[in-house]
Amino acid sequence: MPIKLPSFRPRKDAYPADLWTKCPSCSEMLFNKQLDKSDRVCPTCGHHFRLSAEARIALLVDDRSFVEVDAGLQSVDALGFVDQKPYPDRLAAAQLATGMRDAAVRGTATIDGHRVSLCVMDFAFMGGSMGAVVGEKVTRAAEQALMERLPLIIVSASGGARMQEGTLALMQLAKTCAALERLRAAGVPYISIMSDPTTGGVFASYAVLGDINIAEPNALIGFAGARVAAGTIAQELPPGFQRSEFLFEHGFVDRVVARRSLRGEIADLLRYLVPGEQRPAADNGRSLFDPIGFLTSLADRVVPDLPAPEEAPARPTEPADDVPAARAADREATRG
Amino acid sequence: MPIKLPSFRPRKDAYPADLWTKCPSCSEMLFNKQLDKSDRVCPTCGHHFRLSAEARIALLVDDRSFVEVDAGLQSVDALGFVDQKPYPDRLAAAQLATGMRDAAVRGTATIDGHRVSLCVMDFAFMGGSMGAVVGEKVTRAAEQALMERLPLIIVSASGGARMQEGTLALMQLAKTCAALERLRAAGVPYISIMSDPTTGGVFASYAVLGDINIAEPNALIGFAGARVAAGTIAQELPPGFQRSEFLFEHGFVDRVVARRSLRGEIADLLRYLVPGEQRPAADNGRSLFDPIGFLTSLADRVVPDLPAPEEAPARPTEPADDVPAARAADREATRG
Amino acid sequence: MVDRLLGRRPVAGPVAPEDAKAEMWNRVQLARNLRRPRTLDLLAEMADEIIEIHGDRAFGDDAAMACGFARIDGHRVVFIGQQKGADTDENVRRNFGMPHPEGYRKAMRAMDLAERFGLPVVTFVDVPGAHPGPESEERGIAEAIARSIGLMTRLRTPIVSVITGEGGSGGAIAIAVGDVVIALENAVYAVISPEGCAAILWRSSDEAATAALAMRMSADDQQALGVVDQVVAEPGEGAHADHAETARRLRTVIVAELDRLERIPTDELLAARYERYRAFGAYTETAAPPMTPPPNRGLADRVRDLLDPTRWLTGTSTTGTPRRDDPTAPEEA
Amino acid sequence: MVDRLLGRRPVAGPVAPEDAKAEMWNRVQLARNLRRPRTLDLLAEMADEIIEIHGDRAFGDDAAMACGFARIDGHRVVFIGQQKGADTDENVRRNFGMPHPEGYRKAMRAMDLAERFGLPVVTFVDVPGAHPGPESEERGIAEAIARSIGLMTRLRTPIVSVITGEGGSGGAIAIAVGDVVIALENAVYAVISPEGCAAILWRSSDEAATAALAMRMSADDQQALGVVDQVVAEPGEGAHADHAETARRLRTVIVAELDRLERIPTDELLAARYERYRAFGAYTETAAPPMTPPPNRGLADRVRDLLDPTRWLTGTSTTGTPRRDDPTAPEEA
Ligand SMILES: [Zn+2]
Ligand SMILES: [Zn+2]
Repeated sequence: MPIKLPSFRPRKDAYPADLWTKCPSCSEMLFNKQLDKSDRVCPTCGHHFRLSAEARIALLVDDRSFVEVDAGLQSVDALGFVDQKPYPDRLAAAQLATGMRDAAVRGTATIDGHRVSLCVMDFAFMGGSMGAVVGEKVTRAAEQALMERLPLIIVSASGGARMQEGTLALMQLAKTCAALERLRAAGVPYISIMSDPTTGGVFASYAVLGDINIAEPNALIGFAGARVAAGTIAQELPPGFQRSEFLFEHGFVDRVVARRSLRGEIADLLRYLVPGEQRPAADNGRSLFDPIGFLTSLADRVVPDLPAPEEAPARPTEPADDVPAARAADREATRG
Repeated sequence: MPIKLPSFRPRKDAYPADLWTKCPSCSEMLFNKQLDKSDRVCPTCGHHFRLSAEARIALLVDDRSFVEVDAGLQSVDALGFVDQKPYPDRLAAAQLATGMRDAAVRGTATIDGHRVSLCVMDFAFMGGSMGAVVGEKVTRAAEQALMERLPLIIVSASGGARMQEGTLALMQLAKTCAALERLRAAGVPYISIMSDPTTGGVFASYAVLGDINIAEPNALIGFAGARVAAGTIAQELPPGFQRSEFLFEHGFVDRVVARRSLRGEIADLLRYLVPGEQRPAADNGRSLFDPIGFLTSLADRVVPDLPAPEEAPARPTEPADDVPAARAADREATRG
Repeated sequence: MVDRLLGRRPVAGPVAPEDAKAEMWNRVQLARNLRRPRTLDLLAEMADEIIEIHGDRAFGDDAAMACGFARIDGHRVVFIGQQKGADTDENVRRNFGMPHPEGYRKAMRAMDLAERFGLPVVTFVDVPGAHPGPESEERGIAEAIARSIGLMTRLRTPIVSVITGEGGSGGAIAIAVGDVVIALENAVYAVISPEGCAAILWRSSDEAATAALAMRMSADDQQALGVVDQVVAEPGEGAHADHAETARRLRTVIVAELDRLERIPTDELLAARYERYRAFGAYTETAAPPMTPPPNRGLADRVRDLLDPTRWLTGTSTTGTPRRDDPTAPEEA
Repeated sequence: MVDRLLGRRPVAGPVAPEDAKAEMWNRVQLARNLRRPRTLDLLAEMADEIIEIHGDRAFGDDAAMACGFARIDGHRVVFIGQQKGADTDENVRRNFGMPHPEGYRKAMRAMDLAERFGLPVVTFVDVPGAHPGPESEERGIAEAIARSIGLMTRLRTPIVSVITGEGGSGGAIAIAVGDVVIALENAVYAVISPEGCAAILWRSSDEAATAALAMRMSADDQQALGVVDQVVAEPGEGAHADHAETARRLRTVIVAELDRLERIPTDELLAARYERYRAFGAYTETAAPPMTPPPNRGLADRVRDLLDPTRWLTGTSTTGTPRRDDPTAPEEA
């Protein structure tokens, strides 16, 4: 038997739970305020903690650019569902605990000046489960994106469809996919961001259908629960099963991106997916530069004899990124 | 050591080669005339021998319905290619041996009354290799199918692209695929029939692109030669590698169909893929019957207030097939 | 919308909870009956001709999903359906009717053929769930389901879907996005298996019958919810007792629906299909635009916020509610 | 057409056959040089920004095929290219630049994005051949190549293809169906590897140089044949000696072609692309409609038929010429 050495680290209960969080990956005790400052990424091992919808929005979009819509949506107990407590009680409890009406927040915002339609899930509300409200918000986000030709960005964090809404929750798969198909047909881009966890019916509908799929590192992403997979088949699961890197390896995720790089990567991608957008002036003090060659030539292609458009307001970028060397070296570092 | 018993079967050289053929599968000596009568399928083991383009056409289409076009196409030695003999000499030798100008014959015909655009390859002409003439005939067959909205049927039998025409042979992949893409966009059906062998650039272009892919049993179908696959990778090949049944198992072939059933299956499929065609009266003495429900309702759907069309000439069918029981049981027998 | 959800078929009268549970569980058993007619059994009875197609053109041919052409009462259609086995050997070969991604990708090929050649689609749904094994995950079962759903929502040809046995979650709806959805009387349809639901919400799979009742998974309940449009009565003791009569009844309904749908112009058909699925989900909508409350407020404040949403402020960052990083919560499937 | 095939670039003068062979083989060696710049090397030099995308959304991510977005001199493009490794480890990971089906399917995803978002496509071709292993066959390498070729023929956005190293058969043309095809000076392009060609036609892979010459696989020869539109000179001893300068020269040509192609209306662009590939292949056409001669005629008759096609009769069945069932003939790749 191994000899038990006395530990010189303070005992766990010496950390008040409301001030400290233990990192599940490296077991480091982290001071909550600092964790919040580091966007809830463990400074020691890089573990990505889950993020509230609000914190996620703050992380992704330009300051004060988010305008929420459809905040008043609230689920109705259509089935009269009762398990160990009635569904309306569970809803009320979740609302009290989170201060949210349901597991998704939607609205519009700008990301590096690009206006987008945004829908963000929050796992804290009943496991981020998708019922009528989540389905409706995702669908409306897609429909607004279609109507205004705004790029759609959805951040998923969900255990799947909400059992308490039965097949009406299942129907949200069809509802959301239908809206996304219209978006796709219209050539409006959709970037799906999968955070921990993105599973079940959410993964099997809008989360997996991004033109570009991005995942945070080591997020649980899968269809069936790992227990189900192992149990049904009675075989060992491959290492890293249903984690972001596994999904990347199997071709379903374009890029595994650390939280600190997320906003920059999305902004980079939007410059390719929204070529014709007139960009508003940047509001974050960065310097401006960008050639307009592409915009001009695109217009030429679509309407060959059109005069060149006004110079588009240019791409703001951090000085460090301005060197015109390619960023190919990045690709290994981020697995993207 | 095994004891060698005296054989009571006549020695091999007792069969004159021009009268008898040895079945490579069951080693039975087969009388050529009988083999021809059985469509060159071994009556003992079912081995499918290769078929000339002419015999293939006779097998597939309604009597005397085939009208050849583009018979005058002949390859030009654009590269000045010389290996152990010059390419023009090889061409001339193949023409003498086969009586054909090149490895494909194309034209129009009817199959069970359906008019089709047909292109049939012949392995005997330089291994059925695809050069300018094969590529051109396949492309013209597709273009005629598009122009006249005729179903396209291509029977492949080829070792791949013709080396003696270099990259000009390689370009036939793009030429033929381009024509097939136009066909697909126009909703004109294409049935690909793969016979032994269908490999290399022919498999990697038009042969694999059928709306329905049909293969004769045990045909060699693959991209790289088995020797290459084994040699490059130094690993054992799976059993049945690159045979029709292997391709079926891996999802690239819809149905493995014995030669005797080929024409019937194609006719069956055409009734689904060419719903609106006005069928000429059957010319083969079969009885006529068919409900017209589908045709009528289709017209209704496309042009809602259109009066119902005239009754379409009905489907001729063999009495044995007329029992209104489903043919699901067939599916196991034919692996389709 | 809530009205519609509250049911077209009022319950015949008050039923004791235990009786209702037993009745529901009996239906689940009937839906899973080993001798229940499968897709190809039903087609063998109702079609004059079947031609199966095979393969997804990318990885394999999935015997758990049968696809092809069939002629039903003069209608030439593309059929798609899960296929369980009749015995153990066939069940092993067909993975107990649980398709892998290649099954759904084959189904998409069939749908594409239907659209291009102007054939309506009839789907037969009978699946415990999509195959949950590691290979299924590796090859993208979620992707295949999502794409199949998406394709059906925009397929430019009529679609009739029939729930014939088990309508098991994503594996079912992947081929059940019909213009009309029909169910056999003892078919069931649910977002998760009753055992799975019970294991999560009741912490005991013994409560499967309770979960089945709570989820209202019977065909009648599903019709009341608007998920199913029409329920077809089964003969005698159930469909397993008389395949031929079951098929005959289904054929009548399928043919009537094909006749009806084929008269609708395609654009109208697609608009109606979008609206059918767009409308699902019961929610209320208040005009007020609340945002999350500021952090560190008391429960009483939060209750007041909920009762009077206009009171809410547009707050700033409150990161992470306490339980966010707990293991997966029990509320999800 | 034959005129066009007989070359735009007359040979500078008579060359001894052995010298020509050595010169050709030298080019093959340069095309295969281990330090030759690869797709991502060239992009690192010529682009201001690269964002790779990954995965075929069905099976895996193929490191032998690099795809993504890049900005080249103000042009935002989708790039696609085979990627060999710089050392043994990377070569193992990237399968020596030989893509599996998932590589070509990822490329198709990239093309689809390009079309939907109005970005031109630039492809970089450098491949000994598509991966020939059993897994590649099992997952449909032929299907992936054919679909990729087909997609490129109809993609509604400009395509510039660059043969940078080895243009190896189907694995090359699968991403080389450009509106314009550019080649580096020492790139090669052929329907089969010279070793493979020699093994089949000369029964000896020692004759690879002979085969390379016979197939006219150099960039100049390919330009003479019309397969390549433009040849870009390499600096110094070859591209491997100066990646930056090679990339600079390529960028100039690529940008000029993008400028030109982006001015062409899409329908015209697609019609021209169809015509470009439609025109390949050298043949003569006589008006006479011959059919196969009747069986059992003498050789002399057949020769006469060939010399005078109008003499031919429309015969009936002659099944199987003697050698039809021999093993695969040597004339095919
Ligand atoms: Zn940590
Ligand atoms: Zn035999």
